[in-house]
Amino acid sequence: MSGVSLAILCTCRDTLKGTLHWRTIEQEIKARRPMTHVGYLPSLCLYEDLDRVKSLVEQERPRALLIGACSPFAKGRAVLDKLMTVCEASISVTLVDLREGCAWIHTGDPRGASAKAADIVCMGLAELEHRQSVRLERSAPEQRVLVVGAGPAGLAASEILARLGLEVVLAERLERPGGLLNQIGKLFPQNVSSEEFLGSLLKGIDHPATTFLPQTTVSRIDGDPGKFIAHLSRSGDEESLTVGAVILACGALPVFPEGLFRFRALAGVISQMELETKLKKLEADRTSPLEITSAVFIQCVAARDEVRPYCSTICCPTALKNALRLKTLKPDLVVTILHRGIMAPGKALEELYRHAMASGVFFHLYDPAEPPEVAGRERAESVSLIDALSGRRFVFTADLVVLSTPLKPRPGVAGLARDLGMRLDPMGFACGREPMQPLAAPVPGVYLCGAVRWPVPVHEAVDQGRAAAVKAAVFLNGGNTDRKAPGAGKAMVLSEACGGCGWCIAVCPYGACRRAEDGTSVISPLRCQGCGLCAAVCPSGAARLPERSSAALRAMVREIAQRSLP
Amino acid sequence: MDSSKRSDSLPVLVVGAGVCGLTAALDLARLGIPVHLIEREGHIGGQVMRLDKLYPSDHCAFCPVWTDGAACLAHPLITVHRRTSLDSLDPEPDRIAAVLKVQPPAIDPEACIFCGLCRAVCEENGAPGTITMQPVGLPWDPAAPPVPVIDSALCSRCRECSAVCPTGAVRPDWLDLSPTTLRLAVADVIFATGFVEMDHSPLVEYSPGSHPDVFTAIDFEAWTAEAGPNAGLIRRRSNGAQARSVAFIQCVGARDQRFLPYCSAVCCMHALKQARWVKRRLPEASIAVFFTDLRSVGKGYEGYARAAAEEGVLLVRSRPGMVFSLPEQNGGSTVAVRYEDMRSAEVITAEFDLVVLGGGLALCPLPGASVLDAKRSEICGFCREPVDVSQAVVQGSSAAAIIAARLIGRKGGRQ
Amino acid sequence: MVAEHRELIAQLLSEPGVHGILGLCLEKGVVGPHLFTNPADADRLVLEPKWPLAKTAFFLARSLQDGESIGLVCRGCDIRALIELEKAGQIRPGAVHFIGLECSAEQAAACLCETPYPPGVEPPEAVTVKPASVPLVLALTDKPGRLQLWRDHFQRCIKCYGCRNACPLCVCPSCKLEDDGYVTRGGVPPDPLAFHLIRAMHLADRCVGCGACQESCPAEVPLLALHLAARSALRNRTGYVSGTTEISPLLTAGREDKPRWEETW
Amino acid sequence: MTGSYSSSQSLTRERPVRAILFACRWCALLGADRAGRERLDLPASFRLIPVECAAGIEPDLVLRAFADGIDGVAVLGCHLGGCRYNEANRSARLRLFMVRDLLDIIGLDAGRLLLSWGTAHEGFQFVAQVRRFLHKLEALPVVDPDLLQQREKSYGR
Repeated sequence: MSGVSLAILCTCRDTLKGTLHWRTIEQEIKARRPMTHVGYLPSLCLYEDLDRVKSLVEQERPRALLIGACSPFAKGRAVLDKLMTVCEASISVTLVDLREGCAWIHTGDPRGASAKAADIVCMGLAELEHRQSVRLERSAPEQRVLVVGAGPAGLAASEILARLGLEVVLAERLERPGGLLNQIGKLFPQNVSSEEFLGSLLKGIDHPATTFLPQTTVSRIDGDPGKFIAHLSRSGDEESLTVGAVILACGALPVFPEGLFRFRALAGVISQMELETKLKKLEADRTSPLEITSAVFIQCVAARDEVRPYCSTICCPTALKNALRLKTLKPDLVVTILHRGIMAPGKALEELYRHAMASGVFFHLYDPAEPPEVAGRERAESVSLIDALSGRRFVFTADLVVLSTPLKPRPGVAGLARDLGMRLDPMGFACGREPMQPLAAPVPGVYLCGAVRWPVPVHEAVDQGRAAAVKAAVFLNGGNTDRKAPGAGKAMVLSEACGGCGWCIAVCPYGACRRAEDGTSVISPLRCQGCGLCAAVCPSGAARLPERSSAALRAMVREIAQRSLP
Repeated sequence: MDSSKRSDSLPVLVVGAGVCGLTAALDLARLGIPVHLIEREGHIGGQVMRLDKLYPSDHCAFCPVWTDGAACLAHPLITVHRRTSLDSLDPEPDRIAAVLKVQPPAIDPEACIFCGLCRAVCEENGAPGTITMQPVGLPWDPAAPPVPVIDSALCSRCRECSAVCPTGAVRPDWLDLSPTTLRLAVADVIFATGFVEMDHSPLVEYSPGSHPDVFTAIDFEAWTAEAGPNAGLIRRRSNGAQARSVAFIQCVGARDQRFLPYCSAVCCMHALKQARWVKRRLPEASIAVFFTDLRSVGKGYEGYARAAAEEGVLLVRSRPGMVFSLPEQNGGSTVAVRYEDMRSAEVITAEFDLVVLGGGLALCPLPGASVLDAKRSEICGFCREPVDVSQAVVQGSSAAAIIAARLIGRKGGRQ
Repeated sequence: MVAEHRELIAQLLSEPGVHGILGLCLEKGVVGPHLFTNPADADRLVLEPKWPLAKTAFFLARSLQDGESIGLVCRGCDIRALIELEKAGQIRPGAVHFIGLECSAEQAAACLCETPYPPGVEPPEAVTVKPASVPLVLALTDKPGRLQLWRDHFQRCIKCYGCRNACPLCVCPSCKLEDDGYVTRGGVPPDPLAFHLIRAMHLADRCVGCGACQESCPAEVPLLALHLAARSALRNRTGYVSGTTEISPLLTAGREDKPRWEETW
Repeated sequence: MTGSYSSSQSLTRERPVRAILFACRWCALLGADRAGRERLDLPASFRLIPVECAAGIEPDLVLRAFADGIDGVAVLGCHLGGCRYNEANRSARLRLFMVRDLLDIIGLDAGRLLLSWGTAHEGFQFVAQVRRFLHKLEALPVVDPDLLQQREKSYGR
């Protein structure tokens, strides 16, 4: 192969000639890079010229091929893709934008535009000269997924994964699968029995490819995407397991309103979770009567305050559902919900809200500055409040006071999140890549679903579980095929130049840089996403992106500086 | 399984190329299942492409969508049909026969090189606005090439554009073609048709259309967008002056038994987002959000609402009963909002330069869905239940998961 | 004072694993660095003048076997430099025992040093840098004047790499100052914006202000002023001062949601 | 040589402005592309280099560009918080601010290095930002040629 470069410029059916003086451009390119052959074609994007490109390439046998055409966002990218199919892999190819990036924004200055176009072509050629292609041996990812937590999200994820033909290891901290589903009786908004619902989810994990590990916690996860090593502990026994992807579905914890609204001080003041258990029992055994005449729900207890400045999403619909359940058990029961705005967004929840109102549930808005007060001697007797809308004071008799509390993040998540390069929000919930990939962690092969990310209703947790499962399956299937810009590959460290300062380790946003035995840094190509931060901070120039190195950028800068000399 | 390996299953039809449909299509294709993605509009990306920013991060809306859109267009297993609507579905034992209506484009997107000569000649001939280069304001579709559009109603059919086109892409005669029919045999259907804005004209209390400074929330987004006609300035539509006060009225046409009985779920946060960005650009302006229940439900949304209040956005729990034009001394007029202050029980009339009506996002109808049983179709995104972007993409993936499990599982799993 | 230190090193030398103690030694009327290995030599230890020893200590510490260590009788800046090196994984923790010395007020003023004492001790009262001692380079406020001044200084540079070689923190196996891509090979004086500013950038969060670069510069370029200015710029933005075990904000600043430093143009 | 200094301070430039824009391909490059689509007119004095992520811009490279006599460098990245690389752009900020500080220390205008996060994500903003930047550079003197004398020697190859 010769040392010749080939620059093929698309004239865009002669529509650019008013701005770009092709002859001047060619002269300038040849003056600066005599070994460049410049060819013109009228419309590369219509592919009729493709054969001519092919024959030019065969004739010139260039080392590098540059296409000067339109923006990659117009037709440039498609042209480049087509060319890749006709060119030998050994030729490095690049696309530069001479239309949107030059001719069209400098129509008033043909001289300047032509000079710029020559610069752009020379910069592209300089970049090609410094491009090193690196071929990475990639071992196939382990076709096994670890799902942490067997709540609704984890169960739904496991089902989909198994049906997609992947091996699933489902680790659950407790003995029984189901998570919080075990503690509740009915699910809003359709009021389905949670047992039936759990039953259908459990059928999903009754699959030969699924291994359910009860009483198992995940203490640590290391390794790289495609080959994570999970350290499991099960009643004292330690075990490690290689998995290709991890789905974090370890849920959240209900808050108990200790010290608030005379919780535990008065009989009859219970948390929403305790009411769930109670209702489950009452609904199972309809013979035992409900011996109360009035119930008051207080919403946003220990939530939307300074300690937990967030709305836990599920408490309003839960209160609506349970108010209706109480009403079903005892139609003449007086049920009042004291709230700070009923959070029932959407269609089904708004219907539930309307249904509750139509069923005679009373609603009163309170101001957090003037919270309701629970009174009684030994037992809850009444709740007083100042209605925030009317400003009037009400006193409700209440045999039962139900405190709606939020879900809080599990403290144990922080460790796993750190291992997996995942961020936590200020509240302690895990973060995905909001908003378009809310369930994907920055590190590929790591997904999250359910209340570990944010409190969600059961049906949404199930949706998230399925969605996380499909994302994990896509990852194990070779990942998404999104093409990167040319030159955006994986970073690497030239170990002989590495001084072992560890700056790259400190800055890498994916935890891809690690210290090797000899003290130098190594970069895991599986974790690396190619942002180039390591190269930007490396004092000795050891960390680099070989396909688009600093040397290439430097050469492009030099090209600009050189041309513009007086 | 190998991503290059094509599944031997029939393709899946995804109706609607908004964020939800795009996600579903990509997930399926990346598992090796062929997909036909149909979109009624000329651009993909759906309603999100009409937004400038997304809450709660306030980042550009098109940016994440663009990546998925471009990936969809490039994926060998996804066929994108723009300007295509679903006509009918006919379930057969092992397949579903889908009939699609495709409006052929008057300018061939394959041949067009976006040079703009057609528009130039059209303008010379005194018909500006007939041929417009996409994008014009929002929506902007960076995933799609900027093919110009001919407005059929304005076009005189002089065919001069066709004569100047260097590639023969412009064919004004096609404007008068009726839609062509396309028949597909598909395995499953995913409906992701999203929402439509309801017609505000029956809402007489808000005097829709009577004052240029009354906007719908989505129009307001385009009007004030950094990519929009005003490049981010908050102007009045009536006189171009900078706005001094803005009112956002929520639940317009929603949670209303006459129109949409349900809550559109996204409008509270949408209003807060717009209120915050108006406040950021015009710190002096007074901004009020009139809400029924401020439904800031979602990850980080409560904090977003708090931040809005801290930044000085006035949050008023009230549903204004009337919006009307109020003449000013200089000949112009402001928009008056009459509402009842719940606490003082007084009726207040406040004047605003701009009024934004939020709410009233109606679930899109699902053409042909009724003939399919639930096991052969999935409904996801806003057309199932009002959701925001991050929920919609989850639902899209979830629908893809169910269908992929069904199609791949049917073959007895992978080798 | 000296007697105490002599006693201290004699004592330290008798401890197991201590390979030697680096300090200044008076021999035949000449003072120079010396690795004391024999307790009997301890009475030849001297404390003056101020002599940058960190780089020598680094080379010694790097050649130690596991479990071995050296002692170092040195100034605060040397200790800070070695802390920085330890943070950058260049020397093993515990490889160097420090016997810290305070600088005199004159010495501190010469280095514009605000912390002329070992880390971890109470700052003695005597040492405060008087504003009057800040040289013209730092005090100049108008840009053309500064540009003029630095140009004149950089014009004299003979590109001997003395500054880099003397710097206790310049220990990279390959140096960008020798990379033709950054600093043109063969050009003397070197491209000032590249040579001196790249070095200043690399040291912005690490320079301990020891002044070894300036002392070694044959062209008398006021390098200390340049590096101190960069150091104080970083301090103004972040409050960070090198020489502690804190991680540099240049590596971590992005992790904070609301950075402490202002984003002003 | 020293005495001729004041003449190079004059506001009339001896050569046109040379500016480099490093544009993150996810945001700023799209903004630039949109400017092209809309055919918004810009001075032809800047050159745009697409990069994968603005965080990958080495401070040394920026300094080298100034040493080459480039009048201004702009680093245009995604919105803070909108980075495709797990917030990589945030950690780039302080490093580039330090470059600005160094320019200031040496007596060059810190505004020669423009950092812009997200404002370039739309065509109009991109054009406005670039116009402002180039306009500002035009008002600044040519970088003192004595500071750059090596450049001419070095390109004798």
